[in-house]
Amino acid sequence: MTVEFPALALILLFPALGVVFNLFLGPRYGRGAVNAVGPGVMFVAFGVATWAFLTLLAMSPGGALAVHLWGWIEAGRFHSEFGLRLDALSGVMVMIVTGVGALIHLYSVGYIAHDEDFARFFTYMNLFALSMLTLILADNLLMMFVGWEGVGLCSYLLIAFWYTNPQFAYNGRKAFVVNRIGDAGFLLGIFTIVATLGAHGVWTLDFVELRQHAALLGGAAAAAAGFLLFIGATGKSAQIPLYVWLPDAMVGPTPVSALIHAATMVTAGVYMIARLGFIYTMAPAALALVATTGAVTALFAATIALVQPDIKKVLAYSTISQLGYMFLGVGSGAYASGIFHLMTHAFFKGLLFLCAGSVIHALGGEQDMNKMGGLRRKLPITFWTMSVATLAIAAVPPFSGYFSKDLILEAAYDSGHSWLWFLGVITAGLTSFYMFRLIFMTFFGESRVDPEKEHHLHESPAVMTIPLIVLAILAAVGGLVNLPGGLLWGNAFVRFLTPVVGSFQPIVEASPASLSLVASVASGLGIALAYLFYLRLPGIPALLAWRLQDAYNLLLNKYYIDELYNFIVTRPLFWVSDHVLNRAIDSFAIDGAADGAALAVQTSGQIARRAETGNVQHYAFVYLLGALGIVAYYLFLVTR
Amino acid sequence: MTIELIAGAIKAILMIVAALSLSLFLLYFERKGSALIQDRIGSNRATITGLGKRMGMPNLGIINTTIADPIKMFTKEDFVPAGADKFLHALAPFMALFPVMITFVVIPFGDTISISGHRIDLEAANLNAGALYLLATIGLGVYGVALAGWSSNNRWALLGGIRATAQMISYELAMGLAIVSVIMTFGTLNLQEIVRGQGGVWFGFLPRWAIFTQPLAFILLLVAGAAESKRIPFDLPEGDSELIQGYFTEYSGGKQAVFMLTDFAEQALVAMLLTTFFLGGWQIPWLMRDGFHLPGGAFLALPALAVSLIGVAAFLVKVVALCVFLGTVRWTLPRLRYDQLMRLGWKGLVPLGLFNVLVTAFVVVATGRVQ
Amino acid sequence: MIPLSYMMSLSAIIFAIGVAGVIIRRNILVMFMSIELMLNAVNLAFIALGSRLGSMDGQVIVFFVMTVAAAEAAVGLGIIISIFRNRETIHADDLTLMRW
Amino acid sequence: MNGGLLTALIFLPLLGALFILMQREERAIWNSAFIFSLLPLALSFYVLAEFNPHAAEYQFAEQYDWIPAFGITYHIGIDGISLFLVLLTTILITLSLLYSGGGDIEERPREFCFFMLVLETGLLGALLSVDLFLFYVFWEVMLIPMYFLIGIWGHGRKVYAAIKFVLFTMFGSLLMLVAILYLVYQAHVHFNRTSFDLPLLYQVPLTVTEGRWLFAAFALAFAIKVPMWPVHTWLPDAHTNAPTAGSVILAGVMLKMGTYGFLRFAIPLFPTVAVEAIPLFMALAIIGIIYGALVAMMQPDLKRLIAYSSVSHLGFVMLGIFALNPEGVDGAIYQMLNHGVSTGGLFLLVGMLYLRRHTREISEFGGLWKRVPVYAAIFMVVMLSSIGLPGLNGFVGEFLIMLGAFLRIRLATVFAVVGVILGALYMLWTYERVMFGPITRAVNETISDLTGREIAVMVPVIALMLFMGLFPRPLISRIEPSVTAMLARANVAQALELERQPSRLAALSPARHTLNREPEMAAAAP
Amino acid sequence: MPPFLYIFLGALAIVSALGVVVQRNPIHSLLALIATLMTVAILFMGEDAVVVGFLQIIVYAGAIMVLFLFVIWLLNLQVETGPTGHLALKLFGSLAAALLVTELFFILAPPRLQVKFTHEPPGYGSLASLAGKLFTDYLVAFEVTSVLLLAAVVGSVALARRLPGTDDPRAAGKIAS
Repeated sequence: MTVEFPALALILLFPALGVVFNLFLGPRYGRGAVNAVGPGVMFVAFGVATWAFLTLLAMSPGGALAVHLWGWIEAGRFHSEFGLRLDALSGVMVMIVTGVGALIHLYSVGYIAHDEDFARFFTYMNLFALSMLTLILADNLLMMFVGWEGVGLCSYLLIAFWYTNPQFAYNGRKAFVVNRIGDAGFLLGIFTIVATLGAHGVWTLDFVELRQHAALLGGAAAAAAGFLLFIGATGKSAQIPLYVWLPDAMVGPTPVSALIHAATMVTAGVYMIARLGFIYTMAPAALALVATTGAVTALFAATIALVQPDIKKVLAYSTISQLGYMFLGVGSGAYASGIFHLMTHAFFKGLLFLCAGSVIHALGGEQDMNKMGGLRRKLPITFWTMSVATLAIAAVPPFSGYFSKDLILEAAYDSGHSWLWFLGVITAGLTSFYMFRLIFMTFFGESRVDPEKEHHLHESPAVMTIPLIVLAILAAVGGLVNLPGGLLWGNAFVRFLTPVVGSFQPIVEASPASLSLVASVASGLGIALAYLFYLRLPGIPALLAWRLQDAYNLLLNKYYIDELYNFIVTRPLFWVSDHVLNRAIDSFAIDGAADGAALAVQTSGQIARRAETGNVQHYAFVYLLGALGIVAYYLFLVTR
Repeated sequence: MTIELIAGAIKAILMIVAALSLSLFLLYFERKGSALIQDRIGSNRATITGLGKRMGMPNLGIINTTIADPIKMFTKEDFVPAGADKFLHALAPFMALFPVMITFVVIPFGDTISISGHRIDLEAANLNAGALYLLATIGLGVYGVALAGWSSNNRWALLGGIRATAQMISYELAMGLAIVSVIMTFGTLNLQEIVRGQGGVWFGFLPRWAIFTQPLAFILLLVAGAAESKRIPFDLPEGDSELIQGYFTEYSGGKQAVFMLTDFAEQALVAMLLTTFFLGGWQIPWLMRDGFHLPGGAFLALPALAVSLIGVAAFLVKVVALCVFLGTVRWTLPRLRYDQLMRLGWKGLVPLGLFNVLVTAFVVVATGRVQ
Repeated sequence: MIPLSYMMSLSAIIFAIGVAGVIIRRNILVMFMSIELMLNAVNLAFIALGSRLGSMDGQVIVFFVMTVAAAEAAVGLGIIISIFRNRETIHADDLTLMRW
Repeated sequence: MNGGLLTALIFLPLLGALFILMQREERAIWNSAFIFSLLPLALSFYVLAEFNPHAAEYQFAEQYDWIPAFGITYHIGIDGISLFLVLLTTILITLSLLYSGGGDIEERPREFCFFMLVLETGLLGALLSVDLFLFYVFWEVMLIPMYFLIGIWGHGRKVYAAIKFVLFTMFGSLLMLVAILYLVYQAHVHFNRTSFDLPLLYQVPLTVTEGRWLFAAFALAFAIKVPMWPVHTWLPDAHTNAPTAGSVILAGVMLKMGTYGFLRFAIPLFPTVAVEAIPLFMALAIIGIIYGALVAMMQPDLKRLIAYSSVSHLGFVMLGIFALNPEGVDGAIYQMLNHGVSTGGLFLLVGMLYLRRHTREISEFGGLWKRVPVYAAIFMVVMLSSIGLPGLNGFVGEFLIMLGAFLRIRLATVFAVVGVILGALYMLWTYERVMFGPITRAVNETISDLTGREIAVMVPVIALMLFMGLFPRPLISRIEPSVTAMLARANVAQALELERQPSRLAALSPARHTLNREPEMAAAAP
Repeated sequence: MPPFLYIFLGALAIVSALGVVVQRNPIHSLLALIATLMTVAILFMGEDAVVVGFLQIIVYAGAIMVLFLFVIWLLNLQVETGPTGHLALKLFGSLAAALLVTELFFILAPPRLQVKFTHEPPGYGSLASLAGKLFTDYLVAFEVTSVLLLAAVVGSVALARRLPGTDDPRAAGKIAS
């Protein structure tokens, strides 16, 4: 049952207020006010969210809080409202977004301290929070799309935050446009649903009603809708083939990378699929596609991450790969587990980025790991928190990542995609390898930092470290909310979500323990290998890179995917529009035709006007001839 | 039929002769009259073998003016300037004279007489549209002068011609208006009828002459006529002090004589017109067909033929009197300036004439004499 | 009485002469005169027909034609003068400003 | 029923125009022009307030005999379809006058204001007239002031552009005139009363062939005005060379005349033909969308770019119109308003930039954000609304249009969304080239931010965008009844039935009297 | 009118009309024109249009032609000199004119040209009858004509006069326009 809970609106209202304040008054009231308001609204929102979440917990399973704001688009038979709905799923998401968001806002205060555009920064951040929360709390698909595009916009703005650098601006645009491609799919998905249900007289996108009438959809339509919506997801959550924007997005300020491109926005796709699970369950094909894409992306990204020298790039690709995990999870039908990993990932990946940010901040913007090393004494907090996060992502028990990744792999196996499970396992190994590579290269070994940066190395201020610590704790223990079945409060998290996303029906039964063992071994191997390569025998990587040059370059250059896209999509598009459409057709053919007609008239006039000699007598003569003609005609008449 | 033709011819000849003799008279008056007015002796040399002197009578210069002058002129060399348009130069004087001469034919100089049953109108050509004919011929008078001025290839001549033309054109208007008002009063274009209309008396004593009904028109016609005949004070076309001789500067001998003749003839013509239109033509106060009916009832019977002849005589007297008057004016007044001339013509006479016509029209309609 | 067609033919001839004059003379003034010629030819035709038909209308028309001709002459000559002042010529084939 | 209201609305601007002709002093001219544009604005808002949202028929209608001999009446009225277009017109005119007063128009301000107000009269008249003849008159009246606005106050090849504009429009509208006359003649034949009154003409039965020809004539006239591909080529020139205000009105209102014409005349008059033509027009619309976007992407000139983007946006509108279902048509009308606001805004912004730099070459700019943050922010919002970001006005229209199109022909929408993507692409790219990156030109270092007046001009635009994006319901709910009525009148539903069996089209189309009217046709034939 | 008179006058008219066209000196053309007018006027009278005939002499010969004369003097026109331009035009023009005459002859030849001959009423052609027509049937036309004349006077003055105080010949044009 649903309870009217107007306070939900406050969760949106506060970030909105933040936006307004920072936009109009921020520059005037200065840094202090902005630093207070920017994160402040997030914390308040977090407070409200917690309140709402607790109320939700207090309710019986499957309950929900809702508030109807106003009717939005109502045309013809179609209608959709602005309404908020907080059920288990959105509840979890809201907690993550507001919580992690608040922390990262706080962190940003320190991070942006030296930038004069702080007001704009927090405007964007708050705007992002607003959009993201809209996306999550939306009670219908269309409103979700509002948030969906809104976050895309914010990521665009934030990636291009340092707009004076053309490359950054380009990356921002790239992100937005690629997202737009996904959104186009999303829209088509919406249309498919509306049209199909509309044929049965159901003209709505409200999740609840959709769920009721999902049956009317029918397999084919469901599959189509699922597929199209998934395109949207691939765009937003950086899956093959639309992941290309995410690595480039890393040029944005690091808190942005943490909040948007790791913790929250990129997971929107997962959330959406979990939200529309009832449609996907009706379309196994679509679901399988999701799972496969997820698994493949996971592996694919992981391989690229292996060799990236840029610390943020590594994290970016690892994000892509972790997202792949989530899609594998939801694709296997285990939506809850997907969301679970989403949550843990939000913790540790957010943390990772923040740490990386702190490192970069300390090194004055240096991002190349080859110019780091031996920082663990200089940046102790950063080091410890980061290693916690690394352990978590490497799925080392009992850190949070362990539980979620396990759950996903298990689901993948149980849902019959045994080979996807296998990919997952390999990815797990790779993950731990490159993550520890990162740690070792950054914090261990002798320092490769260039001297003039060496001396003013310093740990970040408290305002930045506090979030790190908080997140570290979360990353460490966050997994415990969902202990494996049987243990104390086993599967609490999953059970909590089930009423919303439905329970997972395994096809094949396998012992979780053995599966988890395999996974753990894989990741263990990864760690060992990393240790071997980067601490014990530092020569090996170079050797390998030299030996397997082609493979190495292939990975280093990310499989040349960007170049490929450029070659088959972007360049032809521009060439065609410029040379064919603009020049050949528009300027030459169409306009030419118009002007040609005009020219023809003009020339004929030029010829005709020669008759106008301006000499009266010529006119008179012609006149006379005419008279003669008339008289002759008359003569002919009378003489006939 | 034949009688009419013969009569017509005779009458025409008579008219011409009258015109010419009048011109001669005027020529004489030009000489001696002016001398008289200016208290000079005037021409008094030429005699026929001093006859008169011997008889002890003063030389009135008749020989000089009427015989010597013309002979001198016609025997002078006829000079044609270089670059002149010979044809037109020769043609001009006659183009000037011709219209004047043919105008005389419509002037009635006497009442209808009947000889052996044939009623003969004492008027060379009794046109119904006599007045129009008048205007037409007078209008044509322009060309002689104009062409004379142009064809003699001489600045003064051309100026004179232009002046003359402009002047005549302008004053024709006033003239026409005057005549029109008279025509309206009598309701006919036929001059004979107009003259007849002036017979009889009002209130027993006042002759029905148009001068009493149309005084303004009379003055208009008088002035306009003077101007039309280019007499002082309107002689700018030939203003000696400015243009030597005006349009006939380059003329000499016979041709010049013809021009002078034209002038005099015109003068005579004006006099005749005035007489015909305003002074009752051949009418004599109180003289009816059968004799004098004096105011107060006294009656003196006369034969019809006598009456007619008296009429003719009266006509001549009136004309001569007018000629003398015009001549006197000529020697009395100074010459106008050209702008004064034009102002007088366009701003004085023409409006007056129009006003006169208007008034006449009202009167005519009011008195209901419209057929 | 003169047969109608004679009078008409006479007017036709004069008219044609006028036409020829307009076309072959360069002097606007003379062209103008030729136009007057044509007008007169027409007048003649009017008069002749009127007298044959025993109606005064012909003469009335002629009367109007004359009046209009007078107006036309006044304005036309005025134009010619101002043309001459502006262009120092009144030869028709020099006055071709209205050409292409 | 307050009579004379609409008449006042139409002719107040004209009055103002005449009044302005009497002004001497420049300030006075601008002020009075502004005042006289405010009056109709106020009136139109009054109309909006008095407007009955549930009624589909014409409201505030007035009808007087004008030329009774030909049954031409002065018949005006307003309904949901025209209501907001009227508002848009009054608002945009006011804004552009407010803007132009701020130094954009230096020479001949009197004539400028005169033409602007006359233009307003023409636009309003065309929107409000229910009598075909009256409509045609106003339709042509619109043309002349715009011709002068472009020709006198334009930039670059202004005369060429002006003439091109006039010739193109004339060409179409003359064909339309012929069609109108034929239609009226048919009306005369059938109801033996001559009338240009729309409601009557709706009833005229036509054979399929007649219908097709007439529809073609109307459609061409309106398509040129829209402009649809491939008769759009006058638009870039006209837009580029027109003065800012001219471009604003041209894009904001005038183009809508074409789409409005489709809604008001072409489709209701010839429903069956319209239904036949759906595939064709949808195809053209989609070509317009994608083509416009791609060509816009390549334009070096900002205004030209926006002009082509208009081609793309109007393509969306046409798509929605020819979806011929409430969703699509509502969306189309809504999109007309959106385009009016957002493209109008864009032109104003470009005008402001032109005022500062006297160039519109994109390559001349770059990194402006640092210098003109306010401008950049406003530009951002307007651009986002133009690319249809949800939450701003653009999205609502595009969504409804694509939904409608999807309900009619799914493939159409698939292509349409490509248009959406490209829209984002070229717009962001432009924005990037103008605002982002380092400042490349020294002149741009000194460029000044918006003045208060300019902000005052832009604020209403932004407000409209947000409002229309978040609360479309009050608008759509007023638009909807007339639309549904129109669609019903055009009995599209039935026509669609027939469309399924094209063989019966001829037999069952509204021209079902065809058989029994052949003889009178013969009789009518000379 | 006796036939010989007709023949004489006709011949005279034609000859003088030809004179108008062929004379190289404008003045001579003018004289020829005047001659034509006179002859035609006399022909009028022969056709019982006495008043009109006289009017023709007064108005045309007496007034209008003088205007021409003045203009010729004002412009100081000399004999046309040099090649008179379009000879082809002259040739074809004359030919066309001749053709026109022949055509007209064909039309005006007796069999085709028939009018219902009616005897002239008494007083035909008299001033009274003319005035009668003018002031009854043609009254409006008459008044309009008077206005026309007035306009013509004003117009010609405006055309021909120079701006006071300027020697700019174009001033006349300015006034005119």
